[in-house]
Amino acid sequence: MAPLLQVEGVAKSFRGLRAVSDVSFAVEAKEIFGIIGPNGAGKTTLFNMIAGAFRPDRGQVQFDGRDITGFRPDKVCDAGIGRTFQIVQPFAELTVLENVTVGALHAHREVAAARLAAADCLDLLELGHRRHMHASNLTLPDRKRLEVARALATGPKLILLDEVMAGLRPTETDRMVVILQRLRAEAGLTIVLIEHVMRAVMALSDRVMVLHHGEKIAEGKPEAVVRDPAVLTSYLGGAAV
Amino acid sequence: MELATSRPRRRAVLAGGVAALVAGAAPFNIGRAQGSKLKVGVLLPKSGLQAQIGIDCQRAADLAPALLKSKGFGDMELVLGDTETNPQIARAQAEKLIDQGIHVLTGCFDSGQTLAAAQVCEQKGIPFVVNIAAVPSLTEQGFKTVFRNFPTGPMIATDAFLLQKEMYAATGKAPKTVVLMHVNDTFGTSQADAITKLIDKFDMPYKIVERISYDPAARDLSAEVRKGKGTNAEAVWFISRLNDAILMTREMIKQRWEPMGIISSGPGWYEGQYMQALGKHGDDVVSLVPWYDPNKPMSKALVAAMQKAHAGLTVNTNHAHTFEAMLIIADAYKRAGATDAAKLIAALEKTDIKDNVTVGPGVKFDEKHQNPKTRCSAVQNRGGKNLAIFPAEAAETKPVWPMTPWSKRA
Amino acid sequence: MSLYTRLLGDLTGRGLAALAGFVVLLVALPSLVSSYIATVATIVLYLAFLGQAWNLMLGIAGLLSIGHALFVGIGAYASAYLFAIHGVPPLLGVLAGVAIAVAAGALIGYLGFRFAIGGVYFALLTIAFAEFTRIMVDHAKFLGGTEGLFLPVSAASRHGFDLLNLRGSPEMFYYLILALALAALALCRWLLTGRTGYYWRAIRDNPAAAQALGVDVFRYRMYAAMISAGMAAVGGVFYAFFYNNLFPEQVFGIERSIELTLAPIVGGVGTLFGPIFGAFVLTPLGELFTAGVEWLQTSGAIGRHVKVDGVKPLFWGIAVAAIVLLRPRGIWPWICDRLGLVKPPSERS
Amino acid sequence: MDVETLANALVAGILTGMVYGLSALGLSVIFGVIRIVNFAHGELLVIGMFAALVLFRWLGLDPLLSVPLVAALLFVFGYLLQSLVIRRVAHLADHMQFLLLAAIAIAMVSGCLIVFGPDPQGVQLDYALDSFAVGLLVIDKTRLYAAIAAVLVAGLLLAFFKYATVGRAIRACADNYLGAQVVGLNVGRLYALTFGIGSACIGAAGCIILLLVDVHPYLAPGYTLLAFIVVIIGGMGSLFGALLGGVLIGVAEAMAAVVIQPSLKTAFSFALLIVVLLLRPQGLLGKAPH
Repeated sequence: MAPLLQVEGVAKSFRGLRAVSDVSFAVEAKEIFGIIGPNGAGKTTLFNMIAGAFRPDRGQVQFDGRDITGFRPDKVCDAGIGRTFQIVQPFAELTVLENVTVGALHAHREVAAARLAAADCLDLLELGHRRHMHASNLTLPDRKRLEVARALATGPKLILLDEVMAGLRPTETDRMVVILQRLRAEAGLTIVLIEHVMRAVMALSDRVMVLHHGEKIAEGKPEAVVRDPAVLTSYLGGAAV
Repeated sequence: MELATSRPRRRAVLAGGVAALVAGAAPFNIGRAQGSKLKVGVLLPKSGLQAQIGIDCQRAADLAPALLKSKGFGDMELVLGDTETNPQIARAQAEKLIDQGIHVLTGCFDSGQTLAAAQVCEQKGIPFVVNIAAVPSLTEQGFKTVFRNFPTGPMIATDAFLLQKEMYAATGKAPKTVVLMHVNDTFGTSQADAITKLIDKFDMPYKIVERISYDPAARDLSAEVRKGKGTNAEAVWFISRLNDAILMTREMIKQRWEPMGIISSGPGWYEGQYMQALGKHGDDVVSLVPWYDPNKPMSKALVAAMQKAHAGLTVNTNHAHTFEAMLIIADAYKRAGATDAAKLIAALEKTDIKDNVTVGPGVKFDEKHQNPKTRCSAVQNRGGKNLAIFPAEAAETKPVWPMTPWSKRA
Repeated sequence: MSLYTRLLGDLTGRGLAALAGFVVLLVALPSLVSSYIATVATIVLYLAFLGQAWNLMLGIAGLLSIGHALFVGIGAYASAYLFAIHGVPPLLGVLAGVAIAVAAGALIGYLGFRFAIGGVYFALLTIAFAEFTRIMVDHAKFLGGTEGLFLPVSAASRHGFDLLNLRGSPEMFYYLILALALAALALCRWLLTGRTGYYWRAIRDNPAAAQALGVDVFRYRMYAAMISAGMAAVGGVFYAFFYNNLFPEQVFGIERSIELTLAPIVGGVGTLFGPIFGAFVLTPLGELFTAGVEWLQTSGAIGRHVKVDGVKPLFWGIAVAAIVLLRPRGIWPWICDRLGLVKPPSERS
Repeated sequence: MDVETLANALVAGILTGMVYGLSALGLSVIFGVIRIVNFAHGELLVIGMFAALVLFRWLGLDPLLSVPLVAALLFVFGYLLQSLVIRRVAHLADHMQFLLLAAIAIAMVSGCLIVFGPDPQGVQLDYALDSFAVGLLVIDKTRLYAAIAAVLVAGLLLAFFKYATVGRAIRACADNYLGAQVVGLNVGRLYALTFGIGSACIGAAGCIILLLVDVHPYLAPGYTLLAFIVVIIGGMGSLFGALLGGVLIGVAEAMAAVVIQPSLKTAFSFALLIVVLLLRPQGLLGKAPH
């Protein structure tokens, strides 16, 4: 069977600066796939190309058997990919529940049904008690959770998580790891995540890909990748081991 | 850009509402209206683009009660309103004045505002004596309570041709080509339309080589004058407002355009401020406009009263027609002997005033409530004064035509 | 969700009572006050109606238009032209007016969104279109040009009641605009509590995030622009038949556009009752200043020829500036909180 | 249309356009740095014109000579306006800033109306009606002087932003607000200075325009809109752009007036504005947004 997400040789430059060059990878259904790399490695650019925020200069994105290269973000969402933003983008004037309802309306036409589904998503992310707060009043970790809840509410097959653990305390990180694992197990969700928190990456990922200067330098099981000499020298730095 | 009129109107809403509502103002006002004085609503554009004209008209209205009382007419009390140069506000202000108990309304100088106020008066059955407004539809719409002692656009155009012929015959100098330059607003366009439509009927010695319309709020009229000069017409006929009349003259001098003469129908060129702003360069313009007959006794009284109240101010159309509207009201009140609207209207319909101020045989309304006999004059600016030159029976002096070239003015 | 919940669900008992009292007062108004105040109330409601339409564009969909007079004018001119020249009743004319305005709204929206012209630039685009149209209508002889377009006044238009041709007494126009204003309020509430409303608010707050959640941002923005333009055109039809005369400067002028933004901004952008409340606040404010100036004149403190035209707008400008500085979210949300008219989010179903 | 008329219209259009450009410079400076769209622009200009008028009436000062005085006056006014009022709405949405400035504009126009009345008033200089004849061209003296003065003021402003320390600091602020704060620039004060300088520029323009146009309070909104058109066409924040935009509008209006019909000339400005907004929203010389 074909992989759920297949990225083929995508590349993107900004003003002559190469952000991503010829990256290919594939993610199987129900897999958790980690993307790591130093700042400026092109991880978020890669996400933006999958999610439709940028059109790749070259290459193809296949999802669920369809070519979605260059789709608008809302069409990518229609295809079944949810995403979060590295810099959180809440709807500041809306309450937490309303924020998530916007996402849920993608899966439910009726507002009442969407609100119920949204409430469930919030409970899942342990945000239920904050549902009537305005999004602008949330703490940063809660906003990260809100991002995930909102993306989940659209009912995606695959979700792109961009540094949702950043700023979380270790116990909170562990909670998030459990939540994501449950999502995969119970809802059959496929997850692609960009993450700096190695503890979470190692705990969650089935496979990991390493980007450096916009290029893929390694891919494989987490344990194997962190021992890869190329990764060690370029990313973790030789002295780290 | 007509933006120039916008400021005070940005006020979202016209007036009234909750505060007045709570006060329950209306019934008391109506109660107060009973009395021996005739309450006359004077609704004029006293702010906005036409503010200076409205204020000018107001001066004559203010003189009227005392002056007319001295001539044996009844007591009148003025209740003032400001249209802010806006038909919408004119309408609401008319309603407000009527609620304040006025028995009769006069105003509003501008055609659009006058029409808006006329609708209210018609609805409430309040007599409305228009002071100035040339739009023909005002007396063609079948209003029962609206009276006008001001020539319509076509009447002004007709008189303009007749007066010109008289002038050309008297001076022996007629242009062969004329360029018509008009401000692109309600008055300017309707006047220019009437002129182009009627010219063939009068066998004029010239033809109009081009018709140029320009923006009433234009900041800069150099290109307009350039275009006018480029037609090489012998004379130029303007339909303007005050500000553009001043700008036009300056540009003509700077661009060294020396026509045989300047003819104007409409405001601007005869106004005191025009002559004040331009000094010697404001002289010799011939305005073909509704005017007062300086030889009539009532006119002399008005001129004297105006001199007393505003030294140095010369009487013009604004004053003459606003005052005459007050005269018509006072006359109807005297004959009706009551402030009752129906009686006032009946009296107005029978108006027959000989001792008036404007040019023509007097005031008498036809079945449409228009005075068809009111006439225009040719008035020339001379040394900072307006002197009537035609028709002969209402003239003060002989014309200077062709005009003195700009370069030869001492 | 029931219609009731969608329209009134977030009001407290007190809020419902206040709304009911307000509506009753408005319905009874013409028999309580003089015709002048009734006319003023008509204009207040007209501005409240237009404010609602404009608010949809900025407050709900996040698009600042300072050229809304364009849509009002299109509705006014289209219906008046059809009635005065071709005898088409306004009940049909309104369809033509709305259709043209919606098309214009779609065009401006399309250009603005497709070329990514946002914020103040979008505002200037709307001004440019309105001004351009004004000058074109100035030169359109078939619409009367600068000489204006007049609707015939007949006996029926003085005291009668002819809803089909919109000829009738001031009371008829009062109740017509009252009905329109209430309908606009209901329509906006209905839209806002539905899917479209969620999407609009999301787009206003963060278009990129909304798009990532599957919202077709362009399409929903176009809906907002088109509905807002269409509503404004309905207001324009009312304007034309209420005033009976149309002049390009009066109808399309930028002052008209600015005028109709004031009530919603002062009342509270993005709120539903704000535009109505704003219209009802600004009006007495203007009247208060008028009365004050008149009092100064009659009491002899200032002479009749002293240039007092400026006094009223001066204080008015200062008052509006003060509102912006002190209550930047508008007055209505503040009153709502103070009086407890609206349920907090946690109590809504 | 003959060559003489066209040539004269072209020259007058260029000269007028330079003055238009100058009148828009202040708007461009303020927007370029503070990102505030000054809807009270025309009102400030009218205040500058009235100030020059008063100086002429009291002291017989030629408006060209009163430029420094009026500019200084408007500088103070602008400085105070920014630091006392506008600063407080910097965080608010566009429409609130718009409303505040529109309200301030109304208050200013009304103030002028109370003090000066609604009538147009101008200065009568002995050279006001003179013109030079050069071949086919008849060049209006005041217009020529006004254009020269406009270019001088614009040049001064450019030099200020290029060479003066404060000018460079302001530019740094405009390019990078955060960076400017980080390196310890007092951004609040620089903003107030910028508003002051922008206003001074408007004041100077007011003096110069008084040579050509009689002042009355209701002129203001027209000038606000004109400045917007000029600045958007030229590019918000670009000083050369403002001059270029001014000349383009001046020439377009003059040509439209003589070739087509004067009453349609402003429609050409708006059409030009729409085209530029659609094809190049940053303006002809503006920087593309990141």
